[in-house]
Parts: sequence; structure tokens; C-alpha cells
Amino acid sequence: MELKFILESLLFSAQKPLTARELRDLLTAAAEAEDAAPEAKPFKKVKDADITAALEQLAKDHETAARSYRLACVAECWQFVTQPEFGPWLKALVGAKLRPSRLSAPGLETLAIIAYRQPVTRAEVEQIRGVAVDGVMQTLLERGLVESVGRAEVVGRPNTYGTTELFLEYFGLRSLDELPAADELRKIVVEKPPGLVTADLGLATPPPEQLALANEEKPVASE
Amino acid sequence: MELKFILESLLFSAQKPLTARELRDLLTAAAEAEDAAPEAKPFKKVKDADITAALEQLAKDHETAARSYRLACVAECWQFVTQPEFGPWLKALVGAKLRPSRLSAPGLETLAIIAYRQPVTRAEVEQIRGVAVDGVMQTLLERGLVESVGRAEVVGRPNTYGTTELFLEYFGLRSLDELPAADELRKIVVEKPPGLVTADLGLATPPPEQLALANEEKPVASE
Amino acid sequence: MAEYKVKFEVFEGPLDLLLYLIRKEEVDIYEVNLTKLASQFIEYIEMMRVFDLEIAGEFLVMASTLMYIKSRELLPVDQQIVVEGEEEGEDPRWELIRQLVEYKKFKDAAARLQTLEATQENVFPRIPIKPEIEPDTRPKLEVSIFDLLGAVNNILKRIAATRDDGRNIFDDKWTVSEKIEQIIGVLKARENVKFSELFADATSRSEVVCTFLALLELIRLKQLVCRQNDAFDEIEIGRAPVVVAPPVSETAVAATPEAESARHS
Repeated sequence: MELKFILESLLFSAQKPLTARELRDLLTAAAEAEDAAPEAKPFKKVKDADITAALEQLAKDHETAARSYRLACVAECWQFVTQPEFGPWLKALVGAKLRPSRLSAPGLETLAIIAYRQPVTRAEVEQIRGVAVDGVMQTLLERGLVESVGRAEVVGRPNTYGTTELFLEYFGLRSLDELPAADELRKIVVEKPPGLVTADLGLATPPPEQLALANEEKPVASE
Repeated sequence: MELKFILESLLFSAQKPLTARELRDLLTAAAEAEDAAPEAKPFKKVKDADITAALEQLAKDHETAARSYRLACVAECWQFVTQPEFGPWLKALVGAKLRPSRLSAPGLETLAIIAYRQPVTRAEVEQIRGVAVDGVMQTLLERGLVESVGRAEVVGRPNTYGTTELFLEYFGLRSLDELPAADELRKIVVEKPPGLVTADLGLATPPPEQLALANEEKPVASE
Repeated sequence: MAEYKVKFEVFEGPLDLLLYLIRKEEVDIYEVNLTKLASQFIEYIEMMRVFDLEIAGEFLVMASTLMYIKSRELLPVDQQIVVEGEEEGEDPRWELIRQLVEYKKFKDAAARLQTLEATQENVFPRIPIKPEIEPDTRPKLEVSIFDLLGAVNNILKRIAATRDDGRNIFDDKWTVSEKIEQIIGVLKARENVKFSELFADATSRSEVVCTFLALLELIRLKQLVCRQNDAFDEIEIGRAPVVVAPPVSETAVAATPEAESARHS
């Protein structure tokens, strides 16, 4: 019996998403059951790494099969889900998903900043957005998408914020590493052209190269 | 969008087995929804025959894929089920809890007689089993595995009994034709000697021919 | 007027308005004419004032920053003022560009999150049917009752074929409980036994029936399991993996009134 198919059958039948650890415990339980089937015994001490590898392989299998569903990993929990393009029919089947109303543009912007920059203080978020974020932060906290994760070692020791597991679930992300363009946005370094300060200030319009050229590199495209 | 994938996504997410008719109704509902997606509209009037063909194809697809689950049709209802060989692990998943209250041996035996010889009177069952079946019949009726299906055209017009759809589900059968050795076992009893039903009601033990004699004629199809 | 109001409400804040103005100019943020941008921005603020719209404080702060940038560009380098809190040599133009670039990236990230949010509304988890409805997780009766019934029926037919005087079988005194003990005895001696072997010595229909009922009872009590290697292979009977201390005989005897008077052959 191949490990990945056992895991598949478990995920296929489970009433809730399962972690690799939970799957391992189920394999152990099946091997240790009083009337354990002989074929269950070899999986008594299967390693976490083997389970994770099998799950990755399984997810790849299903991606390749390109059916109407796939094996998704959201917040480190594995689950079979349908592909989004079948939404219209599934809505007919189970009704629209019970989800809170969609986030507003300010809500999404604030959430994006917190997601990429966590842990981050409210002041830092406001600096990036250029506006106060009190109301928006309140909403995000109430919806459980962000939470206080500690205090910054600066004057006043303000709260720092980070995203929650619900955030990952809400957006269907496996982990924060799966955030689009995560590497780039975690630390945006906008290189300052060295010559800028001594620009020809008499000009009403700065010569483009002064603002545009960051060292030898091409400026980061804005779109 | 291919019909079979839509059906697949529905069956994959449905919390109960669905008939072809129910699937068709869902396609229609999705097409007629107030905010119907444009891609849902072409399936508004899809024919039953097309759905059945797509389902058969889908079942074949999954059989070929040979994964840990398959698409099964039981009592005209379609559902995804896991392959039996994964039972040991699924038992661990559901806490080793099997189907509630199994049938007793007399219950199974009585049920088998009814299944193969339906429509059948209680007296006929008793003749075959050689004991009174009142209690057992009661249990089977209460559990919805058998039901009264009519009356026999003999003295006293006793009730005749047959199996229900739940019976098929319980044993994972698509139809009565799938009963093991159905042909052979039905043959034995198809030709009831007209007088027999009332002839030996007093007998506690069945005369051997009733169980053993195979008739040469083709059995009457049960459906 | 209503049109403007709608428009202004769309802007999240001053940075948003600036990005909007830059996009309208169809230039890269790095190449924007800040002086022109400042004029346009202030024009919008004036417009908001004219239409009596509430202007958030941040817009006014940004307006003054832009005014400062604009005025600063009119001065020679050595006459430039240094704003309080601003590092020596910090160029407010650069600071603004940096802020706009950063903000733009997060705005784009927010748009991607919005796409994910909408997608997730159409992603449905599989919540399977509760396992007890699954036909294939049935108890470990690897051979169904119907297989057994079919098998015993074949044996009955064989007996009927070899014995025409079927009726005299009623002289037989076999009981189910005796057969239960017999089967247990056989399986103590060996791991498993073929279905037909159990019936091989049967001399009458009633003996076959008793043996069969005993078999069913033992299966029900989980003392035995029946297996079949292939669909049409002969059924094999073996001990169940876990043998519970057998209350078997008692149960069976109780169910069979004539047990006490039974005799062994």
C-alpha cells in the first residue's frame, strides 16, 4: 500500500482539514488498533518528513490530473477543495458560502501592509498608507484577520500586529511565504540616487535621470 | 466547461449521494440563478441522457485513474466512495466506529430470503427458515430494509414483502441485479407451485424442494 | 458636484490621489514632474473646498509638503530650509517618491489579495458524506451473507440430488450449539477451513442447516471471519483476529432449546 494513497483516502474522507501531524497520528492509531490489519502495521512509525513529501506529491498528482478539484494546503492543513471555476454550480448545491462581507479597499491595503511587514506598529502602517488607520485596524482585529503579536522596542512600546491563521484561511494561503511577491514586499528597498540632493534645484522639473536612476540598476517598475 | 467536470465537482462536494435527476436540477438552478454566471447558462436544459453518459464516463475516468476512491452508483445515486482496502485507516479516522448496530444472523438470513424471493409472504419466509420470523421481520421493517410491497393472491391475501432502497445502500448495491448469484438464487423460487403458499403453513421445517429445486425457467427480473 | 464627491470618496488618502494624478499623466513615478504634480494636487484640494467636502487632515499635510517642495525648487541650494525633524541633506522630493513607490507596491499587493478573496468565495471544501453511509466500510465480513447463502444452497442442492427421501431428515438430532462447538473445535486444530469441508460429512439437510446457522452465529459473534481470495474462489473460514473469551456456547445453547438433549455423533 502506497503511503500517498492512504493519506489521500484519509483526506478524502475527513470531515475537516488535517495537518501532517494529525495524519501521522491516524497512521499510528490504525497500526496500533487492537484488531489492526496487517497492512496497517508498516506505517506505525512513519516519519513526518515522509508524510509531507507524500502530501506534496499527492498535491502535484492532482494538479497534473487537472480535474474539478485539487488538494490544497491552507494554513498547514490539507484538504480537498473544488476549483474556483465551478463556483456557480456549487453555489446552486450548497448555497453561497457563509463568508463575511468583502474587505474594503482601505481594509485590504492595511491588511497587505501588516501581512508583508509583520510585526508592524500602527504608526508604521500609517506612515506607509499616509492616512490614519484606526477604524480599519479595528475592523481587521474584530474580524480576526490580524492580532497584536507583541510590543515594539521603541519609545512608548507600542503594540505590534501580525496576521492570524484565519487570514491564511480567508485567502486560501498555505503560509505567509505564499503571499504574492513576498520576498520583494517584505523589505522594499528603494535605492536613493546619490546625486539627488545636489540636484539642479533651479529647475522646476528635476531631470529625469536624477530621480530615475538608482545606481546602475533599473528602477523598480511601478506596475 | 465540460459537463462531466461540473458533475464531478458537484458530486465531490455533495453531502449526500445524488441522482442524475438531482444533478440536472442543480445545473438548471445554476443557470437560472438571479446572478447566474454566463458559463452556467449553456447547461440550463441539459438532457438526462447526456448527464447519465457523462456520469458513466466520469466513473470510468476514476476507475482508470485507480486512486484511493472511485465514483460509485448505488441505488441510482452517485457518490464518491473510498476503496475498501483503505478501511483500516478510515476506521482509525472515524474512531474505529463501524456502521451502527449490525444485523443479527437471523436478520441477515431473513433479509437474504426476502431479497432473493421478493415479493414474498411472511409464511414463505418462515417455511424456508423453518422458524417464526415475527420478531426479525419487525426489526427489518423498522430499520427500513424491507417493506410491504403488496398482497399475495392466495387465501387471506397476506402481505408480500420486498427490499427497500435503503437495503441497496446498506449493502452497496446498485440494483437487485447486483445481488451475488442473483440469477441462480432467484431461479430456485421463481415458479412457486400455485398451491404452495397456503399449503404448508403449519410446517415449521421447510420441505427440501422449496429451497433446493432450481427451476429451468428464466427468473422474473426484479426491476 | 455629486460627480466630484463620488470621485473624492474613491481616494483613500493623499498618496492615493497622487498615484491617481501620476497615472493620469501616464508617467513612471520616478519620472514625474513633481512641481506639476503639486499644482494638480492643490487644485484638487481647492476643488474639495469649493464643493464643501470634508478634507481629511492628511490631505492638508500632503498639500503643505508639496508646496514646500515646489517652493524649495525655486531657491538656490544654500538657501534651502531644513524642516524640523528632517535629516540634514534629506531631499523631500526623494522622500515623497520613495513613499509613493512603497505605497504603490502595497496597493498592488492589496489588489492581489482582493483577487484571492474573490477566488476563495468560489472554492468549496469537500465535506464528505459521513463514513457510515459508505458501503465499503462495512464490517469485516469479507464474504457477504449472500455469498454464504449461495454456497450453502449449492450444498443443499447436492444433498437433495443424492437423497430422494428428503423427508426422513427430520429424524436428525443435530443442534446449532453442537455445530458451533464442532466448528470451534475444527478451528482450534487448524488455522482455517474451507466452507465445503465443514459440510462434507453432512448427511442430511437439517445437519447442513444447523451447520450453516452455527456458522452465521459465530460470524455474528465475531469468532470467525470468512474470506475469499477471488470473487469465485471457494470461501474460507478462519478464526477472527481477536478472539474474545467465548460466551459463544452459552448464547447459542440458550437460543436452541433442544441443545441439552442433543447428542454428538
